[in-house]
Amino acid sequence: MYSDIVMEHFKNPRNVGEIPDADGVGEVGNPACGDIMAFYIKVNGNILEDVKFKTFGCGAAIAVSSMVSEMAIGKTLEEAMQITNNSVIEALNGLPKKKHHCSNLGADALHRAIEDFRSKQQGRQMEKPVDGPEVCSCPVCDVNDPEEAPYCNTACGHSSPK
Amino acid sequence: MYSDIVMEHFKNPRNVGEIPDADGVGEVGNPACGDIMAFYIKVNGNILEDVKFKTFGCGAAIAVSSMVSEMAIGKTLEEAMQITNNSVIEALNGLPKKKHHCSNLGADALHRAIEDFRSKQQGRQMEKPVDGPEVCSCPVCDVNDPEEAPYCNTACGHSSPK
Amino acid sequence: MRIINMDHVAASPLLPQVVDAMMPFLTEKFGNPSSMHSLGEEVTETLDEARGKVAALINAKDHEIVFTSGGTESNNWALKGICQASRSRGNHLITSSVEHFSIMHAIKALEKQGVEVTRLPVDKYGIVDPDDVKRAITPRTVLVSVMHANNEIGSIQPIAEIGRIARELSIPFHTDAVATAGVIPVDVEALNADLLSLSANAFYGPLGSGALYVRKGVKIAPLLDGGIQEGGLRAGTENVLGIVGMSKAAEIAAVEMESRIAHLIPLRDRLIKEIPAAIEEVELVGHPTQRLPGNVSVVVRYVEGESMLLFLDMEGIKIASGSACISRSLKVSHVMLAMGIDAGTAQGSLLFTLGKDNADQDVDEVVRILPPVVQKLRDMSPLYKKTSKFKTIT
Amino acid sequence: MRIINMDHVAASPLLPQVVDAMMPFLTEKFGNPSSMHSLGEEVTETLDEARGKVAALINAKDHEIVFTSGGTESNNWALKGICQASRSRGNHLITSSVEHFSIMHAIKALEKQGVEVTRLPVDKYGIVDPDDVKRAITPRTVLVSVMHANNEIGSIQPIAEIGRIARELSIPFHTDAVATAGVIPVDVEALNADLLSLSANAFYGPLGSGALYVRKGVKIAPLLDGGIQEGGLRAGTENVLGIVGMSKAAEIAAVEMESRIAHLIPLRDRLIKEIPAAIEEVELVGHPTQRLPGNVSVVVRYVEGESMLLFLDMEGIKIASGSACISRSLKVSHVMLAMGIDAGTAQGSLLFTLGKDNADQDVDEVVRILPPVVQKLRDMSPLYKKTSKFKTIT
Ligand SMILES: Cc1ncc(COP(=O)(O)O)c(C=O)c1O
Ligand SMILES: Cc1ncc(COP(=O)(O)O)c(C=O)c1O
Repeated sequence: MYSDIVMEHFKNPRNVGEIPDADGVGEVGNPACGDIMAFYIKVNGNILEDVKFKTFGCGAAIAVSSMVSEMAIGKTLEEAMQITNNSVIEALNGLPKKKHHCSNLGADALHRAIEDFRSKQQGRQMEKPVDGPEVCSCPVCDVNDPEEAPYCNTACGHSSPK
Repeated sequence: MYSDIVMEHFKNPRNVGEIPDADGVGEVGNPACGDIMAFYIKVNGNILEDVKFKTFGCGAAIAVSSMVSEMAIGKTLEEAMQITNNSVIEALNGLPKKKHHCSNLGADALHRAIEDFRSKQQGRQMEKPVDGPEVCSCPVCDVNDPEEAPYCNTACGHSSPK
Repeated sequence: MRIINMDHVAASPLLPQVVDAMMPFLTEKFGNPSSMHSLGEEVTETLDEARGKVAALINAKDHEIVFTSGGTESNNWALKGICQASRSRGNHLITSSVEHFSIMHAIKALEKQGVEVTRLPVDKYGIVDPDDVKRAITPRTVLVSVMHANNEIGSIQPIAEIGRIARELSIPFHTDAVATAGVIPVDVEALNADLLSLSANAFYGPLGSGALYVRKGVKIAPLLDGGIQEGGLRAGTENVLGIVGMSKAAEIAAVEMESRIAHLIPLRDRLIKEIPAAIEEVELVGHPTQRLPGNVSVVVRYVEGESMLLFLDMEGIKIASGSACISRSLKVSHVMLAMGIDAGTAQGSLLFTLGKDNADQDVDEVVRILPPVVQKLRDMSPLYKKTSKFKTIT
Repeated sequence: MRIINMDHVAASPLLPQVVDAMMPFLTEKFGNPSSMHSLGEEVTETLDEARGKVAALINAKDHEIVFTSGGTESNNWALKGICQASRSRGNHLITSSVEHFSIMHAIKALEKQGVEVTRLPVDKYGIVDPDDVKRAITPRTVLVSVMHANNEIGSIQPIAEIGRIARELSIPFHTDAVATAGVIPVDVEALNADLLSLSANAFYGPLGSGALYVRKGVKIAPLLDGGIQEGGLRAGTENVLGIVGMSKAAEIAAVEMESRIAHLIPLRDRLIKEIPAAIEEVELVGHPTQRLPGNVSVVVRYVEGESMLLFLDMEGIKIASGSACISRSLKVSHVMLAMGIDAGTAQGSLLFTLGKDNADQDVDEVVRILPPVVQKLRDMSPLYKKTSKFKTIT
């Protein structure tokens, strides 16, 4: 199911942990959907000097977190904000479609940590981030499924009517 | 599907043919249901001296006709009227359930020929017999199925509602 | 005794390559494609490949193929699933009067629930007039379902044309291609089909395996609700063995189709010519040329199908018949009745469905064995006028 | 690496005797049971025998067994077929809140069509209170459907008692016995069941084969309309291979059941005792003793199921989980939620389903391999409080 790179990062995740005196912290996800990611950053000038994470989640979530941390370290904040879901998926040599929502979380958590850092710098308290995806993704066509159906009701090619 | 006796009678049916100057003739069935049997009898005193038949129908219909003719020859008219569906089936060592309706025709045709003989004797014209079963039997539970369903709707253990 | 199987419509033997492909799934590859671990994954991969092979057979995209338990499920699902999904749009169905039981009786079940149905007539060859389809369409029509070819009489319908008419009016079009998919070219694009049923045994795959093609964008309700197998459209643990067999058979059918057809048509045409030449009062049923390459359907007057079939069976020749005695419904084929053949004549139905292993000598045998069988039964038949009135045959 | 399959709920390997029984039907016995000639007849006989063997497994009569494409079809058919057939009597269903998706979603589909549903709660062990069934029954109730045992948590329901309550009020009672038939004694008389679903793979038969028991006299509409296979109740050419395999597996299950259970329970109970002894904050899910002989369901706090499963897979241990990431629905098990387990905790679900070939050394391996896997993942988890706040594990 997972590519070799994903499995490598899953088995040996880079940069796991917390940073006690982090300059920024970002957390996304909720346990109901199965994934929580917390990112910790250390900023030097405009550069991400250190990035660490803790992740509760599936294999993809762990690999994505690890890959995001590796991609981010040494980058400028602006560059790090450019890390997208797709670039992470690409760097991982692809993810199963139904796991795409996990990769969103990785970049999101990093971006939140950077926003947290910027807010602090501006002396503002970052508004409490809304909790990750309230609805979990459709495994079939990867759109949010607002309903209780076990499969996507809306955007897949074949859709099952209500 | 068929017993050895059925197959024997089917392969080598006894008493096939017509009797040109028959004392009684009985015909039942219709081509829509797949079976027509015509019985010809020659009566001597009270005894069925000769019985012949012609049958259009399935293997069971032919075997039943042949068996009925054999059972009838030499019997008194009263005895022949006692030949029942069940006694024919028994003599044939059983018939598949869905073929039971064929066996009804054999005894019926013989009985009609006898009635025809009796009517003629009494100088009456036998009333034109109603044509065989207007509805064909249920293959599953062997009751008449008045409707267009492909299976019995009424009396089987499991029944499928309208 | 050599067995001559000319009843391929009932069952065709599995290809040896199909059996080989299935073997690992009888033993070491026993996983469930829903499992997350390696036992499941190897099977998931196989199912993905299988989907591709079946899709390729009918020029569909992989995700448009949904595996089912056979043609009957595919047909029931197409009809009931579309009606269910289209309640707000309408409740009118158009179909033909020569469909397979799995269409005919599914539609009757829908009728009992208030769905309105137009059953199109057919001509003496059993063929629907596309203009009738056009005329039958109303603003409340939610589906047109006309079979691609009829298994009993062999006639091939003008499906591409019917599909075009439905497409122009944006009405989903379903075709029961159980008799054609894997047998003659079937292309969902060329046929303008939105839904298409197929069954594996038609092309030497296992019994009880089939698929429904559902064009991307077509809204259909599941018939089997439950887990998220088949993209949420058809729940239930997959019949992996059947799917693997079907897909291998599909792969081979795509390659061999042309040569199979070239082999079958001359055999078919020999029977069509030689049976009536050898037996009087025998007529071909269905269209003489617009027909399935292996299908020979005739009626033999004055005799009933089962009795002929039994004598042929004893001689090793395996065929079918649309007679009432043979049908488990004990009714004569509705297809022949719809074509205007009377019930009595239809009882004399014989259906030869040839397969790739039939040969010229099989045709020779049929033409040798059938005439005396028919004569023996005609001599016994009260309907056969030509026999000497007083002759007995014992 | 030795493979330790503890995911028998997903798939169990076929018994060698089952494979042997199926082999002739891959080759020479390719007939269609609907055929009139000898090729069909030998298969018809086989199906008759098969029906008898499956019937014997659950103490039913032969003609009360209808073959289907698996548990999902059986469940869908029981619910939809009874509702359809009972329209004049009522439109209320009673079920539990811990049913398999194939019941749960079939019922949701019926609800959309206006059927009213009572979903009974369960206690912390996932067990329904029969008194709740009694209280839920109304004059419009047409069916009670409660599963025999839950595949995910192992708990066995008081089905005989629920069946007795339904029987006293003449309401048909269906039980989804997919997790129990062929595994523990299932007797339709003792359970007071009117309809009962089973699936072949639960007892080492092929995937995608099942049956519905329909008590004589119960009125049910077909789900698959068409030909007269299965007494007119379930149309479609039979999956002969699957049926043959299922029936052989049923025959063997009846004989071996007692010894299989005696083998499984000690293994199960070792895992139930030894996993929580080796790993803190692990809890058993489901009833400790009223449970399937091979079922061990636990939740491991602070970690997510798929990640544990992947590490175990790499070590050759194959198991399942009810976590959201693993479910194709991306939702955490509704069964655990119904039992009052919160969604976060349920993500740590691990499901071991043992089979007849598991041995003590397999349990040893699990108890050896699982703890460091859990520790590694807990050290990575933002939810795990006990880890030193600044420790990294790379
Ligand atoms: C034209 C047609 N449609 C549907 C079916 C039903 O397919 P299955 O027997 O696979 O259910 C058949 C079976 O012969 C058929 O010939
Ligand atoms: C309790 C229960 N019911 C129904 C089913 C569905 O059976 P199938 O997968 O054969 O369709 C399952 C499958 O695991 C099950 O565990």
